[in-house]
Order: sequence, then C-alpha cells, then structure tokens
Amino acid sequence: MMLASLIIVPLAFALFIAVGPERSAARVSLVGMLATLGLSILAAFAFDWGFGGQFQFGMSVDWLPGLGLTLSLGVDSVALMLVLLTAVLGPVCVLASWTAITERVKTYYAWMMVLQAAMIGVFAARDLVFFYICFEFTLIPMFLLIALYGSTNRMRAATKFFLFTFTGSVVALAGLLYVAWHHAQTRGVWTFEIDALELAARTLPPHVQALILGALLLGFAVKVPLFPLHTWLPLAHTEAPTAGSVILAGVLLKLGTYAIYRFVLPFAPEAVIEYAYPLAVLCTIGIIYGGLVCWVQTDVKKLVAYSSVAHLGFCMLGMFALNHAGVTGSVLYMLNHGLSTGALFLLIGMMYERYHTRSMKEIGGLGARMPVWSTFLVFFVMASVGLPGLNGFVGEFLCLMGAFQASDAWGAGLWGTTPGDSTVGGTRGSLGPWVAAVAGTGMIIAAIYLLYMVGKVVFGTLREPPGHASHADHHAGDAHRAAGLPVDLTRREIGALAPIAALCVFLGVYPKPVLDAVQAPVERTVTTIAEARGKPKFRPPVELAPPAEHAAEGAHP
Amino acid sequence: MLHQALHLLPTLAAAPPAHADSGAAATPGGQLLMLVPALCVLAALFSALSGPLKIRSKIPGYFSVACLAGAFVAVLLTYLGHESGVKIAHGFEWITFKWGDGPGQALTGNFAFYVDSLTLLWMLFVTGLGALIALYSVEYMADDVGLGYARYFFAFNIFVLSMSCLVMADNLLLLFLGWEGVGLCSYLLIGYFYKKPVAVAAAKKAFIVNRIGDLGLVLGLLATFVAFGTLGYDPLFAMIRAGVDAKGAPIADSWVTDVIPLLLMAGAFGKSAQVFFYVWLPDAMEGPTPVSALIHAATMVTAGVFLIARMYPLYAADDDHMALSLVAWCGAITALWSATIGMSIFDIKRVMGYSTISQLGYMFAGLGLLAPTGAAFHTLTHAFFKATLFLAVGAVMHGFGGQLDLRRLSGVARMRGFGIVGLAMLVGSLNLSGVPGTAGFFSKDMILAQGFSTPASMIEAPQAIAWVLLLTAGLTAYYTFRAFFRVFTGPVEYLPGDDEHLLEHGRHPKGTTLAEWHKQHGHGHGHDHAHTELTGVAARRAHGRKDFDPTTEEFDPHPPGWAINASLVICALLAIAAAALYFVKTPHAEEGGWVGGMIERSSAAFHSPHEFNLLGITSHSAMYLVSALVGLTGIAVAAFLHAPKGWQGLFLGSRDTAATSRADALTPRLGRVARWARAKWYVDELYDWFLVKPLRGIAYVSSWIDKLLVDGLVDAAGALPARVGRVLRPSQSGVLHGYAAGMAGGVALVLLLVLIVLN
Amino acid sequence: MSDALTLAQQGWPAAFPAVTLAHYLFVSAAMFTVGLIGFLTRRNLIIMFLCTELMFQAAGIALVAFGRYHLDFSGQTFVIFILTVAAAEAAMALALVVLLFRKRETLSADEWTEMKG
Amino acid sequence: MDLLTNPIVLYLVIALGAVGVCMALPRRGVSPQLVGGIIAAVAGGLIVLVLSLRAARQGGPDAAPNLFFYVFAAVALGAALRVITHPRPVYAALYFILTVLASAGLFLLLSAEFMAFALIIIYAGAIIITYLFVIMLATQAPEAGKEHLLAEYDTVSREPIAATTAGFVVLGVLTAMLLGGGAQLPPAPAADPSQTRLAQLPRKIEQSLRDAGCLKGGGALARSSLGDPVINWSDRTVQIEGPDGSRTWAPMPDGLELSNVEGLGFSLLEDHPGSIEIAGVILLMAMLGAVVLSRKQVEHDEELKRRRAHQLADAGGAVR
Repeated sequence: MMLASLIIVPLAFALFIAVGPERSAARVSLVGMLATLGLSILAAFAFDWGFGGQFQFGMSVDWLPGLGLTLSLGVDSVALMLVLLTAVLGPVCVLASWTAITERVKTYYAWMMVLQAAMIGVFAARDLVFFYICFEFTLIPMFLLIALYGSTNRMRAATKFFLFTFTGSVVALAGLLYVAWHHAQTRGVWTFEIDALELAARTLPPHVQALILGALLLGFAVKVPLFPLHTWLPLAHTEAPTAGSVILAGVLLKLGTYAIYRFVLPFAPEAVIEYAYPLAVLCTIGIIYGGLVCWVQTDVKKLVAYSSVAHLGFCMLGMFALNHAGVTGSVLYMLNHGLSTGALFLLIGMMYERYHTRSMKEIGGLGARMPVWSTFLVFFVMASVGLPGLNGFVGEFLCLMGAFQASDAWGAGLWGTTPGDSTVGGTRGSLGPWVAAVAGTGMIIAAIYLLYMVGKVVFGTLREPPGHASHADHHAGDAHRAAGLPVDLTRREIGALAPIAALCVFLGVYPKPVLDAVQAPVERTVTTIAEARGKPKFRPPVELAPPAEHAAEGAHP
Repeated sequence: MLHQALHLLPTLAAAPPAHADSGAAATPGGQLLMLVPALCVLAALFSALSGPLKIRSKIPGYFSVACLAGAFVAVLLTYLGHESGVKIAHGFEWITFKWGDGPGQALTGNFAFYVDSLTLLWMLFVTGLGALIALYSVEYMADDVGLGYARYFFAFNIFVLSMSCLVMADNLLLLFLGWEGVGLCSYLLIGYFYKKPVAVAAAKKAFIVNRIGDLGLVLGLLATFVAFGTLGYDPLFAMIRAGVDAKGAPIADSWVTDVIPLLLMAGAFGKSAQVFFYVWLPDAMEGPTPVSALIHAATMVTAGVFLIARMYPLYAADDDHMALSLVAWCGAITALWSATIGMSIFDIKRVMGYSTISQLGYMFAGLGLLAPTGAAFHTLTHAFFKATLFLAVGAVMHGFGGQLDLRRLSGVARMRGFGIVGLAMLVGSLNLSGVPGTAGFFSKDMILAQGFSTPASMIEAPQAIAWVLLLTAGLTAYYTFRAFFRVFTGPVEYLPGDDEHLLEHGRHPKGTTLAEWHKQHGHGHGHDHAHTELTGVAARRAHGRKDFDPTTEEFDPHPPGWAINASLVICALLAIAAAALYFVKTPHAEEGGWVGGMIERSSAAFHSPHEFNLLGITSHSAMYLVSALVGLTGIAVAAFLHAPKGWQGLFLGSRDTAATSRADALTPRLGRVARWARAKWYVDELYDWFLVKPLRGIAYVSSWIDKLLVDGLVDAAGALPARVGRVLRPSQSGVLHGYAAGMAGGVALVLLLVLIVLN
Repeated sequence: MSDALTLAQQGWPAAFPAVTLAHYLFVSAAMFTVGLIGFLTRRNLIIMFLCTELMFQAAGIALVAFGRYHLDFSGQTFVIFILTVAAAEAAMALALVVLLFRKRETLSADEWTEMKG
Repeated sequence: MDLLTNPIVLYLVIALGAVGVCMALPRRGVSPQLVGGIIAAVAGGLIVLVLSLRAARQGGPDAAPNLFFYVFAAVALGAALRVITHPRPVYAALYFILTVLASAGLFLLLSAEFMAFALIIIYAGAIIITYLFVIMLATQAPEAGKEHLLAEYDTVSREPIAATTAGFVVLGVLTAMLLGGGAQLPPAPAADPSQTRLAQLPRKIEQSLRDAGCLKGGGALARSSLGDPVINWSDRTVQIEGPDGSRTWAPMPDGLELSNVEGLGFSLLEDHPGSIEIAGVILLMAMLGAVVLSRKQVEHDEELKRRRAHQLADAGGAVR
C-alpha cells in the first residue's frame, strides 16, 4: 500500500487542485508534493535496506486476468532511490513555479501532480504494461507543461519532444511485447510480470536478443538521450518552463536510464555483452561531442541542456561497462545528475525570471548583483563538474573505473577475437582503458564549458539587459519590483535550493549508505550478465604474494 | 566532519583496524590529526556564515588564524610523538564498497590518514604557513571586510582542508579529493577579484589546465587499481616492496611500472606547473598576494612533488627508471625555460611566479635524479623563502595600490614603514639566489650534487641535467636581484597602481570618479608587465627625498601594519632557520639533516648512489664552491645592470631613476630574443592558436553538425509525412461524397478482385 | 408470443421454400447497398447519416444471422456494440450537423468543403 | 443450361435492380420513382427466388420454409429504398423506422429476441427520434403541393448512375459469393456448449426443478462446497438434496435451457468484458463530445452573411 499511496496521493491532490480555486492551487500543490515526499521518506524508513536487492512493498491487484495484466508494484533499493529523488524534486519544482506561473495556474499544478504520480509509477511498477503506461503517460503532462507554459518556440519543442520520445518507445513496446509473447508461447500463460519475462527473455537465442536489444534501446535511448538521438533535449529544455526543465533533467531522463537498467541489461544480456563496446563508444562520442557543443552555446539553458547529453553519456558508459563498479556508478550518476543539473536549471530559471533573458551576450558579472545566487551557481557547477567531495564525483569516477576495467566484460563476437582475460594485456585488453581515457577528456571539457559559463555569467564586469540599465546603481530596479522579486534570491528560492545543496554535499562526502544500498540489486544485474557470458563470475582469487624478506631492505638493487 | 572532532576522544581510544589484510607495518593511530580537517571545516563554515550573518569585522579572519594555528599545533604534537613507521588514522568510510572477495573486487576509499614522516614533513609547513599567511591576510584583505572576507576565508580554509586531505590521505582516492579541492580553491581565490576579466580568465585557465593533468592522475588511479586491486598506500607499498602486482606477477619490467608512473606524472606536472602545463601559474598571480604565497608558491604547487615522492617506491621499482628520467629532464627544462622568462618581464609578482615554476622544476629534477631528500628539502626551504618573497611583494603591492611594475617603483626599502619588508625581501632573495649559508643554498646544492653523482645507467644523462640546473641557478640569482635592486634600492620613486580594492571603494588616487578613470585607462590594466610606455613617472619623482611626505600627494602609500610585519618577520626567520635543519644530525639518515631523516623514514626513502669523487672532493663539497660562485656571479650581473649607485648597489650599479638602467642599453642588442622572452616566448599565443582555437573550431563544427545534420535528419524524418501529404493533398477535395465514392469504389474493386481470384 | 414464434420458426404455409443463411445475407447485402447508394447520392447531411445507419442495420442482420448459424452469442453481442457505435455516431454527428446548420443554415453537404487539405 | 447457377443471369438481374434503383432516386423534373421501385422490387424478388429455389433443390426434408422471412425482408428492403428516395427528410426517417421494425422481425426469426426488442427500443425509440428532432429543427417542411419549395439538396441526387453502379457492383459480387453456399440454418439451439453455463444459475435450476415437481417435501438443489450445483452433463442429471440431507440424482427438466437473454448476458460479460468497457468509454466520449459541441457559441460565417446580404439587396432592388 505504501507505493500505491505514493501514486494515489499526488493524483488525489491533482483532483483537489483541479476542482479547487485558482488562487490556492500552488499551495495545495506544495502540500501535495510535501505529502508525497513525506510518504516516500516513510517508505525509505520502512524499507529493509539489508535486503535491497529484493522487491519490497510488493502488492499485486488483478487488472485483466484474461490477459495476464496485473497492477503490481514493488521497489528494490535502486528504484526506491529514484522514487526518493522524484519526491525530493517535486516540492522544489512547485517552489520554482511559485511566481513564474501566473496564468492557468490550476491546470499547471494539476498536471504537475499527475506527472509526479506517473513518474513514481514508472519506478514502482513491477508489471510491464503498467510500467509502460506510466512511462508513456509522463509524456502528456510534460507535453502540456512545455506547450502551454514554455517560451516562444514552445509548440515546436513540445511536438518534437512528444513525437521523438513516443516514436522511440513504440518500438520499445514492440520489443517488450515480443518478450511477453515469447513467454506466452513457451510457458503457455500470458503474463506481464517483469520477473517472469526476464527469465523468459534470457532463453531467447542471441540473434533474437540482439533484435530485442535494438528495439528496447531505440525506445529508451531516446529518453536518456544517447548521442545521436538527443536533439529533442536541448529544444525541449530551452522552451520548457523552469520546473519542466528541472523535472525533465532530474527525473524524466532517468526514466530512460532506469528502463535500460531494468530491462535492457536483464532482458538481453548476451546481446548486451556483444554490443556493449560499440555502445560504449557511442556514449564516449556523446560525452565529448555534447561537451563541445555546450561550449559554443550562448543560451545558458541550452548549455546546461547539452551538458545533460554529455553527463548521461558517462552514466550510460558506466552501465555498458557491465561490471560492478560501472553499474554502481551509473546508478549513482542517475541520482547525482538529477540533483545537480536539476538545481542548475532551477538557478537559470531564477535568473530568467529576473532578467527575461538567458543569453550570455546580454548578461554577465551577476556575482556583483546576486551574490547568493552566484554562490549557489558556482556550487552546483562544481557538483556538475564532478569535484570530489560533492555528489557528481562518486558516480563519475565509478563509471570511469567501470569503463577502464570493462574489457573483460565486453563480448568479442562482433570483433572476431576472444575476450581478453586480464584487463590490460589481454587480447582486447586495452579497449576499456582507451574508452575510459577518451571519456575522461569529458571531465576536462565539462570544466571548460561550465567554467566558461560561470566566467561569463557570474564573473566579469556587470552586464544587464538594456531594460535593466537602471540597476547600475546599488538598489533594486523597478522591473524586479514589478515581478515581485528582489534582486537576489528570496527565502522561498533559497528554500528550494538549500535541500538540494545539502544532499549534494551529503552524497559527496558520505555516499556510503547509497553505495551499500545499491550493492544487492547491482550484484543481481552483474550476475545476470556474468551468467550470460557462460563464465564464472569471480576469477579464482589469487594469493597475494607475501612481502619477501629482502623487500624491507629497499626496492632497488 | 565536525562530529569527528566531537568524537575524537573515543576514537583515540578505539580506532577501527584498517587494512587488516595488508600485513604491513601500519598501525592505527594519529587520530589527533583528525583535528586538522575538523578545524578547517569549522573555520570555513564560520567564515562562510559570516556573510549571511552580516559580520562586518575581521573576526572571521582571526578565527581562521586561530583554527589553522590549532591545526598546526595538532600536527606538531603528532610529529613530536612520531617515531617511525606508519600510522593510519581512520575517519570514516568514504567511497568504500566491496563486490567480491578476490583482489580488485573492493574499492576502499576511506577518509583515513596515512601518517608517516613524509606526511608530517609536508603537513608541518602546510599548516604552519597556512596559519601565518592567514594572519597576513587578515590585514591584507582588510579592505574587503564583509562578503569578500567571508568568501576569501572560506576558500582559504577549504584550501587548507583539501591540502591536508591531499597530503595525509591514506589512499589515492582521498588524495584525489584533496587534489581537486585545492584546484577548486585555487580557482576561487585566483578569481577573487571577479570583476576583473583577467582574473576570471586566469582562474578558468588554472582550473582547466589542472584538469588536463588530473585526467592523467585519474587514469593513473584506475590503472593502479587494475594492477594492484587497491588504492590504499599501505597494501600498495606492500605489494611494490614485494615487487608483484595483485595477481602475483612481477612488476619490474611490466607495463605497471611504465604506465602508472607516467600517468601520475601528468597529474603532478599539471598541479605543479611543469613543462606544457606551466602556463596557468603566471596568470594565477592575478589572485590576492597571500594566495599566491600560500597556494601558488609554498603548498599547492608542491602537491605534484609530493605525489611523486609519495609514490616513489613505484617509480623506483622500474628497472630503467624511464619515468624518473622523464621527470628529471622535464623538471630541468622547465627550470631553465621559466628562468629565461623571469629574467625579462617587469611584473615583480610574475617574476616570482616564474621563479616558482623554475624552482618546482628543480624539485622535479631532484626527484628524477634520485634525490628525493634534496627535492623534499628544497620544497621545504622554497616554501619558506618563496612565501617570504611573495609576502614582501604583497606588502609592496598593498602599499602602492597594486603597483607591480619594477620600472615604476624604486627605493621602497628606504621609505618609512617599509624597512621590514625590504629586509624580508632581501632574506628571500638571498635564499632564492642560493647565496652560501642560506637554506636555499643547501637545498639546491643537494640536488645539483646528486645530479653529478647519479650514474647514467640509472637516469638518462644526469650530468647534462645538472649543468642545465647550474645554469638556471645563475639566471635565478640574476632575476631575483634584478627585482630586488630595482624595487627596493635606489631613489625613492613610485607610481601607484590600480588596485582592485581602490576600484571597489571608489577612491582612486587621482581623486577622479570611477567612470573618468575607466575612460582614461580603458581595459586591460591588469597586466602592466606588458606595458613599455611609462607615462607620468617623471611627474612623480622624488629624488633622494628620504622625508618624502605622502600627505602632500594625492596618493598615500600605506606601510604594512603589525599583522603583515609579524608574518613577514616570522616567515623570514623561518626561511633563515631552515638552513639549520641541514645540520641537524639524525640517526635515520647519513645526509640531508633533519629532512633526510624524515624522508629516510618514509616511503620515499631512496639510497642515492655516489660515484663522483674527483681528487678526494665529493660532489657536495665541489658543488658548494661551484654553485656559490654561480649564484654570486648572477647577483653581480644583476647589480651591474640594475642596481643604483653606491653601497646599495654593491658599488657596481649606476641607476638613478626608477625607469632606466644599464639593462635598457643592453636589451636592444639582444634583438628579438629579448622581445620574445619578454613576450613569454609566445607560448600562450601558441597554445591559443594550436590548441584552444582549433578546439573551439571543432566545437563550432560540432554545433553546426548538431543543428544541421543530426537535428536536420530528425527534422527531415519528421517532415517526410508532411511532404507525402502535400503530394496527396489535391486528392482531398473536402467534398464528403468524394471520399465516400472513393471508399465505395475501393470496396467494389477489392471485392471484384476477390471474386476473380476465388473463381 | 411463444406460439407465434414457434409458428414463425417452423414456417407456414409450407408452400414457401426454405430459408437459408444466404437469404439473410442477401437481405443484409441489399440493405447495405441501398444504404451505400443513398450515402453517395443524397446531399442532405441528415439523410446521409440515416444511410450510414442503414448500413449499420445491414451489418447487424448479417451478424445475427451468422451468430444463429454458428449457434454463438457473439454475433448478437456485436450487434450491441453496433448499437453503441451507432448511438455515439448519432450523438456526435447530429451535434455537428446542428453546429454546422447554425453556422450556415443549410444541410447541404456540398457547402462544407473547408476541410480539404 | 441451368438458369439457377448461371452467373450471367444473376448479373443481369442485378443490373436490372440497379436500373430500378437509379430510376427511383429523386431527380429534377419528372422522376419515374414508382416505376423504378417496381423494377427494383422485381429484381430483388428474382434473386430471392433464385436463392430459394437453390435451397429447395439442396434442402433436405427438414428445410423449414418460412413465410415471415419473405414478408419482413420485403418490408425492410422496400422501406430502405424509400429512405433513400424520399425527398422529405422526415419521411425518410419514418421509413427508416419501418426498416428497423422489419429488421427486428428478422432478428426474431433468427431467435435473437433480446436484440430484436433492443433494436426497436434503441433505434426506433431513441436514435431515430433524435434524428427527427434535428430534422425538424433544421428543415421547414413545405405544405403538400408546394414541393418545389423543398430544398434543392433534398430533391436532386448527385451522380445517381455512378453511385448506383458502384453499389451494385458490390451487391453483385456479394451475391455471387452467396450463391456459392446454401447452408441451412441449424435447428434452434438445444444443447449447445454454452448450456454448461447453467451451472452458474443454481436458482434457475432449482426453480425449474421445483416447477417440474422434482423437489418435493422441502428438498433442495444440492450444492458443492463452493455453492455450485452438482450437475452431470453427460446424462443431464442434477443432484438434489432431500430434507434429511440425502443426495439423489434427478434428470434435468426438459425446458431447462439458457434463454437468449441469459446467453447474451454471459457472452457479453464473460467473453467480451474489455469490449464492453470500451463501448462504455465510447458512449461517454460521445456524450462529452456532444455536450462540448452543442455548448459552443457559433457565429454565422462569412459565407452566410454574404448570402443574406445578397438576398436583402435583391429584395431591396425589387422594392425599388
């Protein structure tokens, strides 16, 4: 019931908002988001983290038993983390929209609550059809948020977003249905329980698995978005309202990575092994290419949007490393990217509310005008760059580490050689390190474009759009007062940012709880892959040579 | 981390066992050092909060000084209680998790400290200088009390925190935390005057260039993990001592001892501004001077030296010492290269910056020439005398509104209140020049002497390296005293600069309004070193007037207050006293004095071979003479070219104004060389042309590809239905019957076909 | 009623030939054709909709006849759905017709050609 | 040459029907509607005759002749023809009701009693009445004798020949296919498999047993532990429980079978639950759509205003 309530509560609040008065919509929505957050925290406390690999809070209601459809819910620790992320970003988004949304307020907040429910539904679903319904249903509120509340080019952005992601996921649906059909053929029962289908999918011959892999990837990689399928993202981000961008970056992209983690890896392990290397190369291209494109943007929001392409390249690189470190890093990256990039969008939204521009040509040196805002911006940029001690680093490092060691996980069939046994020195041993090295340059490029942005926007001499010229002196201009906003951040805005910042620091300084929590599910996934390789997962442990007697005398002759 | 401090006493009693499986000599202990990060965090938090709390006083500064002093005391106490061996102070588990039982199936990145004598050596001067320079900053930054103060001291404390993590880390991962942390603080502090575009660009450059090196470090970390299955020093050193990797294979001539050291070296070179990476450090001089003193001279830039010293067992484990040879050569070349630039530029702070690069080159050469003790000793002495020099330069800068051009300042030491500054500068300069008897002399000598003794079988052409270093020593003496003679001696003469402080507070020397002032100066007033025109100097001459009365002038050069003077004095005394360390006899080492003892007891210990012995003279005693001679020659040349007449210029000089000297006559004869050297050999421009611009070009191309090709394909796919629709559009007349007839006809047709086929 | 029903099912008088499935299907087909022709020729929107209803009706007859032939209730079940669709169609179509009529005061289908592409 | 199986004959008859229908369609000036109708009727009759003869030839002894079919079919088709030929929409709608009634009769013959009455209630009672309302709302019927005032779009059909051709090609093909088979309708359902659903209606069984007198002295239908009656389908017996708890088998009463409505209900709710949901959604959406559409404020569009202006101008001109 825990999970059902997590879905029902936002929906109920959506209903309240829809029937309630226009004026209280934002407040009701905030209460609803906080209630959802509270419930999810309760769930986190009730969750038995010692058994994080098992699906807990399971519940299953027959829906259409003739077709094997059920409404079954359940979360393992990875899913629960993502539910928590969604719940945390919820109130933040409401706070971010507080003054930005002035028209059709009811519709806005009602859809926002619906979106929240759908996103939680995706993470909580244990039934394929329910998962898919929620997965697709997120499109409708998001489409409306962009199309109704976006900026100038919103209709095109919304349409592109919708069509692009929808087209992809229809293909994915075909793949998923094929697996269900296969299950029905071999077992004689129609079911859409993910566990059952997982087992059924693994019995598919490799070439069919490859097709399944292709279909699923086409659907989910669009959402991630993986390198050549990313072009909807910058457009959608730039046109979406702030809260929309935050949700888009924070959670919606994670739907793609989560789906890949939940379906692609376990459903088609053999094919994944086969194709992980080209996919990792694709991720690497995405990292560098995304980063470079970021660098030449003048629109701050577009810059951060493209940075998502680069960042999620890291996330997927870790995933396709197919080893423990990589997948762990990838899961962590999902959380971290949600927090830091979400916060960056939030900050840019706050700036936009004040200056009505996002062009780096028009604004600059805001450090002098908005010190608090600037502090937060620098902070989150550093989190995004992957500074150790903040959240971004842990995931990034583990992803790179996974990639570095990935050679012995990657299949060889495609390349006609046998997999290397050791990581370096095997037949294909140096592929992983090279991929990691090339991807590592993404760290440098991230520093380049993000600091470029900070240098332009926060530092330097103060530049404000022409309409704001009156602020050259040290008091607030009329335009700000007209919007009801002071020059620097309000308490509401700080209240939205501070929890995220605190989480960033916590996850950076003490990621241990999260690392421990995701071990069991990751173990499960990695074991699946290892079994698919038909090799024992663990190399026999090699005895550490004891330090020789003469070693103490000196290492050199 | 605060709770670490609170729980200090219990953990002291029962520290958790770390690396039970390593079998090495590490024992739990040294928990007192946990106080260091705790105090830093406390100070940083207090400084940060002083902003929102609207504290408009120097309290955050003094609080930081107190905390850093406390940290120093903690380190000192630990040092006093430290005998030998390794202690590990366990904090908490940071990035630690395990996925199997075999080697390489657990990542252990604890927040834990590896306490040995190398750590303590570095920590002593990091915290000591940190506290001292914090005190200096209290006064130096006095104009920015308030938000700027909060920002400054926050970054300052975080820097010391990160540096402690870097130095004391028990594993490479935590070292990387510190590594990046100091980079961040460096970024924040270089960009402290964030309204100055030059400072912002310099900050960005520093961070990015460092990041490039860091990539090497990260890859080195990963390779280490792959090879040894751990990142912890303790198990790592155990395996290296045994000469095997995690699988038990010998490492001596495998990729392990070639690749990992080279990758780590890239990281070290980035942080320590060597070879290709040095370009960020001169620009970093845009930061406030105390920052330059602490971060860009004494501590952070020596992190690279520390890294190699820390991982010295791995470097030494290689048969042919390939990486070490490379380190040595790169160090020597950097030393010479930057010394040539230091000789020609006019900005005294940047002279010090290039000198730092040059001295860092010395240290790397020392490491590479199998003299880790010499490198460590030079690091230590350099930390003190270079800090002294920077603090002195900072005092001048502070007093003259940010003036740094050595052609616009003269006779500063003779002005009221600047005596201590002059003396400190002299002490620092003597050290840097390697004048016999100074600490710098002994430390430099250790490296040089080793260079002539190391056999060529171990390192590629060590003698050549040593000759290069010797030449550099002479150049160093020249440019050091060039700056000293021009700025501190001679007729009292000055032109105030355009200090950021003054800009911010709107009180510019000339009494003009800000806007007018901007109009007159335009942009780019940050780098006076490039200016060759010297307008207005003549107007401000005050020939030989010792009683120069500043009140009659618009500008008031304010002499340093007690805090600056005190830290200068302490620093200078330490720089002098460091020489004594050379003569401390320890039971642990035959040579190198106290530092030798410290290094011998640490992982960086290396018994350097001595082969040189000519006519009964060891390389050391030979070097005493040769390097003293070279140093003094350099000073003499500087005096001849730049010093004023009379005793101040050792009776060699002839200068009688600030702007002109004998060197001016010499420079044109050198032709392009001098110009190119002054333009820093156009390295920045080269990088811009061959690295930055092409990369940016690629970025633009990528952006276009994204817009036209990738997105274009998508849009084309999206437009396809529309195109097809446009072709088919005329068939849709909109008349209902048309559609209906079409449908009926179609049905009839299909049915007919079916009938025909069936029959 | 049951008497009449029995009579009807048994057939009376016997002079008439037996009725087969084909009979019903022919009636269905003929009614469909009539509806189709009506839809194509008539220009009054309402009559056109009536013609579609005729076609529905024809389909219904065919379905029920097949259902009877196969002794299965599904045929009748589908007639219910036809009724549903017919009702829905009637509601929507008539609402639209009213709307269009109010706009132009004519029921001629030829007046409405704006929907062309 | 067998006239009955020769397709040429069939095609000729179909063509005849087409000519008749074409003539019956309304047109400007003199329209031979009556003649066309008669021709069409003759053609239809011929085809039915062919069908019947074929059936008689193939039919066994149990081929049940049925007069009612011919009556209902004739009425239905005739009324349908009138629907599409009558120039006045109201009459067309009324003829449609007649078609519906006749179809309901056919349904009865096909032992679909429920559907027959549902058809009358829903179609004739609801849908067509709605049509009538709209027709009356939208057209003003001229008095008798003033037919020239009828709207042009009601009196003149469009492309009658082409449309009739298309339609009758369809009909011809379909009929040709029909001639391929002449299967008899099976006898009325007696023991079809769906009868096992009776087990879900214990009270009906009990009532019928009671009516048949099998339950005397307070006996009751025996129930299994799940509450179902215990039935042996192979010999159609059912277990009954005496007042003393003894269980005996009793034959099922003869008339005990699933009625049409019950069968339909089971079919609807057990076999097609999803479809019924969808139907519900369709109706809901239609209702919403109708509400939304009818609430919409419409303005006379430019076309109408222009026409009105013309009319006014003409009228003004005439006055002047």
